Amino acid sequence: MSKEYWRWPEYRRTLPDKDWKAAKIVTGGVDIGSVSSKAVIITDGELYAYSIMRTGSSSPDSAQKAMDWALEGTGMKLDNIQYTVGTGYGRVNVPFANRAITEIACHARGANYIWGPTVRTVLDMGGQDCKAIHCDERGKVTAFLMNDKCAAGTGRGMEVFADLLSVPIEEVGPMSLSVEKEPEPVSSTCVVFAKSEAVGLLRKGWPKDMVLAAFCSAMASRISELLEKIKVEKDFVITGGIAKNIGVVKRLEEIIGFKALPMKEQFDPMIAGGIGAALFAKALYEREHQAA
Amino acid sequence: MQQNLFEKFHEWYENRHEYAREWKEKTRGKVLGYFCTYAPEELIYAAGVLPVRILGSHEAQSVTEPHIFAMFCPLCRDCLAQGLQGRYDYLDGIMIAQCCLHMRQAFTSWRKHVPLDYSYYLYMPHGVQTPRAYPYLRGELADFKKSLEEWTGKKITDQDLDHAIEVYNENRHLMKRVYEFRKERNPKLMGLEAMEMVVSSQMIDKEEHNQALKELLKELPERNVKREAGTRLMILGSEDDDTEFLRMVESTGATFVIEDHCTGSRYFWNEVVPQKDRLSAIAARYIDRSPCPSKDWPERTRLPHILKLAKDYNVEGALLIQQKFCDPHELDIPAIRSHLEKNGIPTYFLEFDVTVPVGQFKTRVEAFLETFQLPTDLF
Amino acid sequence: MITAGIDMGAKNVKVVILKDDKILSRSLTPGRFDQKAAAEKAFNEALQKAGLSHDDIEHVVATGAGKDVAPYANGEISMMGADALGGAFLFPSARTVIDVGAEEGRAVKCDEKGRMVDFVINERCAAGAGTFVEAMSRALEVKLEEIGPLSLKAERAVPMNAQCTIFAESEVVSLIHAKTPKADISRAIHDAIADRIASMTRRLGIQRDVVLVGGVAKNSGFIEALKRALGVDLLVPDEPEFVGALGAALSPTRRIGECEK
Amino acid sequence: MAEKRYKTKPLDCWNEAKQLRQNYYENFVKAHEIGGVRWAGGAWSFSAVPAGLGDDIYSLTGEPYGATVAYNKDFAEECHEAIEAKGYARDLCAYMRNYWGSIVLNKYVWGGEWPKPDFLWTTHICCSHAKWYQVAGELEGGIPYFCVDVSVGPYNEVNERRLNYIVSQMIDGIEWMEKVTGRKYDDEKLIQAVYNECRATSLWAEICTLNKAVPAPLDEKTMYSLYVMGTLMKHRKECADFYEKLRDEVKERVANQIAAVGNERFRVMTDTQPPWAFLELWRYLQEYGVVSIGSLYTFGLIGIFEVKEDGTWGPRTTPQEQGIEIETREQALRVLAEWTLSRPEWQHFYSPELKSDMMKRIVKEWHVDGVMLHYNRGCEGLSMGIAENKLALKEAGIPVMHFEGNMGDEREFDLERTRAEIDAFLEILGAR
Repeated sequence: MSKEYWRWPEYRRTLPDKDWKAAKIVTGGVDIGSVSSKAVIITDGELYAYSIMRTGSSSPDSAQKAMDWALEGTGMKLDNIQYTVGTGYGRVNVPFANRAITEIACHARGANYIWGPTVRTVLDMGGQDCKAIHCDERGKVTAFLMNDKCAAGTGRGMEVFADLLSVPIEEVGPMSLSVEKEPEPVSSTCVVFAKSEAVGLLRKGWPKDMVLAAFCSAMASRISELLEKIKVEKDFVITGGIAKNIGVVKRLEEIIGFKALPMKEQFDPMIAGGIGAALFAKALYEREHQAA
Repeated sequence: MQQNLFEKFHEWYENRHEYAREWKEKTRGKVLGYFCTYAPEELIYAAGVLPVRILGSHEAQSVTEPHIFAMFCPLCRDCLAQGLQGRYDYLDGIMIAQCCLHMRQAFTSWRKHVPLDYSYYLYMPHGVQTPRAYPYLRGELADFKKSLEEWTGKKITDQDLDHAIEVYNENRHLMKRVYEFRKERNPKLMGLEAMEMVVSSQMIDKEEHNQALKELLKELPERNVKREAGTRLMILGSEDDDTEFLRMVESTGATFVIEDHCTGSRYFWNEVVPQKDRLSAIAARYIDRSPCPSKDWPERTRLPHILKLAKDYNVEGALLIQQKFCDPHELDIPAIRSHLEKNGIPTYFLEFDVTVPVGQFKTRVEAFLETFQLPTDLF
Repeated sequence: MITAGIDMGAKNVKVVILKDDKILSRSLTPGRFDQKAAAEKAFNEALQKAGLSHDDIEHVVATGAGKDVAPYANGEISMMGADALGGAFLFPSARTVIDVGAEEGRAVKCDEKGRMVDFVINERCAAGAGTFVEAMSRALEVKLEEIGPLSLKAERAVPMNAQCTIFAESEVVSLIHAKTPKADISRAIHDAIADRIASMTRRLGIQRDVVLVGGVAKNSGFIEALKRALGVDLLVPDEPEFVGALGAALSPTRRIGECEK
Repeated sequence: MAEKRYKTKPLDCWNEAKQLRQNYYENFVKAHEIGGVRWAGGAWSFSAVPAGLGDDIYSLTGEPYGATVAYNKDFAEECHEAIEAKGYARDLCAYMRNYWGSIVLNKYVWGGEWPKPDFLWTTHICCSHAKWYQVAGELEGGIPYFCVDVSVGPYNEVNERRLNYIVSQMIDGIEWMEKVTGRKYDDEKLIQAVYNECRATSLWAEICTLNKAVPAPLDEKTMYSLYVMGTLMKHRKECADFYEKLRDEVKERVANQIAAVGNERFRVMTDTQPPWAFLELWRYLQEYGVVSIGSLYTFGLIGIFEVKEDGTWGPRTTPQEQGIEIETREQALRVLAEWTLSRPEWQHFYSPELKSDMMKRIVKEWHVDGVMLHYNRGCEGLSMGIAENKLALKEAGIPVMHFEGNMGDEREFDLERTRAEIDAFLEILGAR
C-alpha cells in the first residue's frame, strides 16, 4: 500500500495552565477501540491530558502506549493515577485498569460531561460499529442500539473510501460538500459493494467529490436508520471520529431534521468514551475511599 | 463451582446421539426424529418408538447451500446439515408437525436426500384459536396413529396412550416443579442448567428423564448456591439452545430466571387434560399449548403469557433473541417489546445466527446489564 | 487466426494474444479507475511482446466487469463463459472451473469442449473474494503476499464465525487480543473465504477435475484451504489471473459469445 | 440482435384491462360515499365470501397493492423506512412492508389518504399472511379481523375432514361478517361469486394454455398486467367477462401466428414474483429473441388447471360446466374450498417435489428452452423450496439459472450483476 489516505492524525494534548500536582484526585480512562486507542487523564474531574492513536495488534500494548503518550511531558507517572477504568473493545485488556465498563455507558457519561445535562441522544460512530444511545440528565444510559453488522456507517467504511479515492480522510467531508448538485446516494449498503459501485461511477467519469457526496449521503442515511429506530431526541450529539466529518454530519442533520450540538474546541469527539471512563474512575475511587 | 446436580442432563445434552444409539441397542426399538415441538410425542411414545427432537450443532457448514436458499433461518439449515452429514444416521424415520416454512424445508429436503424407511408430515393446524381446530386435529392424529401402527406393525391401545400421557404429564409436572426454584431470590439453578434439562428431555426416554428429575428434586432444595444471582433476566424468542451464549451472559453477573422458548417453558408448560377420547385430549393439549408466533393469531395470546411469566419470576430485564430471518418471531418481537417496556421491564434485542459473535454480544449484554448494575452514585 | 482477449477485471486489466490456439503474449496493467487507458496500455504491450500490430488481430473479445468500456473490442463474452473456455483449454479434463477474483467468486461447470453448461456467482458479499484477504492482512498487519504462506504454518484450525468482511475484521482483532498466533488466524481467514467458495461451488455440484483460476489462485494458503473445504484436488495454472482473457481470446474460434456485433 | 420472424401487434383489450384495474382501486376509496363496505385481505383469500354481504362490497388485496407500491421505487422506500422505524425487520415480506408503510404514512399509492378498511378477511397460506393482517389491524388502531387457516396439506391429499375444517371456519366467518357489518348475508350472491371465481380462474388457465403455441401469443411481461385482475377480483363477474374476451383475442392471435415477441427464438420461463422495479430485464431478454412464456407463478397463482385425457394441462372444468347446481351456503363454500385447494401455486408449501413436477410439465408442454428462477428475498412463501426446484430441473437436464433479488425492495436487487448472470445464461442457451 503506497500512501495510506485513511490514516487520520494521531496526536496528544495537555490542556493549558493546569497543575496536576495540585489535584486531589487524578484518574484515567483508556478506550481501546478496534481501530483507535484513546487515553484520557482527568484531575479533580477536569480534563487534563489525552492521546489518540491507532490500535495495534495487541490491546495491552496499545493501552500502554496510549497512556504513556498521554503522560508524555506532563511529569506525571502512571502511579500518580489513582484509579483507571478501561473501556472499548479491549477494555478487559488494559493491564493497569482497576475496572472495565462498556463504551456505551462511557460515551453517554462523556457526552454528558462535554455537552451538559441536556444531552438525550448520543450517536457514537466508532471504527467498526455505530451506536445510538439514549441517556438521562446524568448521562445514565436508558436505551441503546448498536450496528456492528455492516461497515456502512462505521469509521472503517469511511477509511476504505478515503483510501479508494486517494483523498486524505480529513478532506473527505469538505470535498463531499463541494458538489453543486447532490447526487443519488450509492445504493449498496455493504461497504465493499458501495466501493465497487463507486469504482463504477468513477469509470463513468464522475468527479471524486460527486462520488464522495454519494457515499457520504448513503452513510448518513444508513446511520439515520439507527437513529430513527431509537427515536432521536434533543439534545443530540455526535462522538467518535465521524463527528469530524462535516460531509456526513450535515447530511445526517438534514435527514433527521435538526442539528447536533457543535463540537467543543477543547474536546476531541473521539475521546468522549475515554472521558466517561475517567469520570467513572473518579466516582469509583471516591466510593471505595468513602467505604474504607 | 456449586455441586453439579445437573451433570446427567448436561451429559445427555452433549451425547444425544450416543444415547439414542444405545437406546436402540438396548430396546431394539425404532427412533423417530421430529422437527418442531408441535410433534404429538405421546403418540410416538405410545407406539414404543423413541421421539428425538432434531436440532442443530451450531457449527458453520456449507452442505445445505444447494438445498435451502440463504434467506431462510440458520436453524433450519443447521438442522438439515445434521441430516446431510449423517449425524442422525440412527434414525428410522422423521416426522414434522406442521410449523413455519423454514423448518418445513429442513424436513422436505431431509426426506428427499437422506435415506429413511419412514417419514410423516402431520398437517398440524395454524388456526389454534378456532374451535374448529380440535376435531380437525383429532382426525389428523388418528391418521398419524394409523400410520405409526402400520410402520411398527404394532397396535396402539388406549392403555399405551394412557401410559404415554401419564409419563409425559409427569415429565411436564416435574420440570415445572424444578422451575419453581428459579423464583427464589437466589435461584437454585441457572438458565443454562434449565435449558439443558429441558432440551435433554426432548432427546431421551421420558421415563428415564423423570427418574433423573425426581433425583434432582430430592437434592435441589438443599443445594447451596454460592454465586450471586445478579440481574434477573428473562430470555425469549426463536429456538435457542446456544449454550455458549447463555454461559457468556450468566458469566457477566446475571441469571436467566425464566424463558419463553421451545427449548424451555414453551415446550412443557401445559399438560394433557384427560378425556374419555384420548386423541381428543392430546389434540387439545397441542392446540392449547403456549404457541409459537406462527400460530398466535388473530389474538396475541403470547403477550399476557410472557408478562405473567416475567412477573411470576420477578424479572428485571428481558433479552429478546431471534434467529436471523425467523419471520414468525420478527412479526411478534416489536409487540412483545413494547408490551414489556410498558409494564416496566426493559428489553434488549439480539439477532442470532448458527454461531453468535460472543465478543460483540458481550459488549451489548454488559451495556444492557450496566443500565441496572452501575450504582447511581457514579453519576 | 489471431485473436486477442481483454479481461477488464475489477483490479487489473489482462490481455492475452492467441494464434491458432497458441499463446503469443500476455500483459497485465492495474486499472481501478481508468480501465480504458489501462486496457489500451495492456493491449499495446501485448502486441509489442507478440511483435504484431493491431491490424493483425482478427477478433478482439472483451470480458470482465468492465467489458462494456473495453477499447478495440469487436466482441464480448461473459466472465463465466470465458473462465470455462480458458480453464478447459489449459486442462482438457476440467469440468469445474472456480474463479476467485478481487471482488467476486465464480464457479462454472463445462463440457469437454469448454462450453459452459452451468454457473454460479457468490452472494453479494466480499467475504468470498480477494478483497477479503486484503482487508484481513491489513487487520493482521501482515503483508498481503506473506499471509498465504504464513497460514501454512498454522498449528490448529480456529473457527471464524463472522461472514462479513468488516465483521470478520473485528473478529480478527479479538483473536489477536486473545493472543492467537498470527499463523492460526491467517489460516482461519483463508478457511473462511474457502468455505464461502466451497458452498457456492456445491450449488453447482462439484465435478472433477476442478480448476482454480483468478488472482487469488496465486495465494498458496487459499489453495490449501479450498482443497480442504472441497475435499478434492485442485489444478492451478501458472498464470491463473490470465485465464479469463485467454478464454475471451478463444471464444471466436469456439463460436461462443457475441462477435462482430 | 435477433431478426424479426413473426408479425406482432399490441393487445386490443389492453386498455380495458387498465381501466378495470383503475376502477378497482378507485371504487375502494369511493365505497363509503355510496354507503358501501370496504374489506382488505390477501389476494389468496376467499374473496367470494364477503360478496354475500351485498353488491356494494369492495376489497383491497394486499399483494397487488404491495406490488404497485414496489413499482413506485421512492414511495416503496418511504414505506420501508417508516415500518423499519416501528421496529419491524427489513427481511420481512416486502409486499407486507409496503402495505404497512402505507398505513403508517397514511398515504394511498394512488394518491390521497390511506383508505381504512371496515374489516380484514384473509387466509393463512404462509407464515406471514395471518400476521400481516394482525399487525395491519394494530397499525390501523383496531379493525375486526378474521383469518381462515387453510394449511390442510396438498390437493392430492384433500379429504372430507380437511375440507370440513376450512368450510366450517368460513361458516363462522360469515356469521362474524354479519355481526361486524350489521348486514344480512345473502347466500345467492355467494353462490354467484363462487360461479364467477371458478369461471374466471379456469379461463385464465385456458389463456395460459394457449401460450403453448409457437410463437407465444403472450409474453410474461404482458401477462403480469393481465393476471393481476384475478388477484384483485377473481370472484367478480367483470373479471370473468374480461378473461373471456381476452381468451377469444388470444385464440385469434394463435390462429394468425401473431407473436408477442416478433423475433422469438428461445422460450424461457421464470419463477416467483419478478423484481417489479426492474421489468426492463424482460425487455433485455427480448433483444436476444428470448421470450418468457410465463411461469408457475403467472399461470398457477390465479389459473386453476386439470390434467386432460391426453395427459396435458388445461383449464379445469368448472362446476357449472359439469352441470353442478350449487344450492346451499355450505355447498358453495365446499366447492370454493375444494376449487381453491387445487391451485397449482399452493402445493409447494407442502413439498418442493410437487412444484418441481409442475415446472417440468410446463417446460415440456410450453416448449421451454431454459428456466430463470428469481430467488426472491421479498417472499419466503414462493421462494420456499426453490433451491430444491433448481436441483430437480438440473437433474432433468433443463438449463436453469437463478438470480437473487426482491420483488418489492429494490435495495436487494443488483441490476449490473443480474445482467452479467443473464448474459452468461444467454450464452448457455446459445442466444449469444
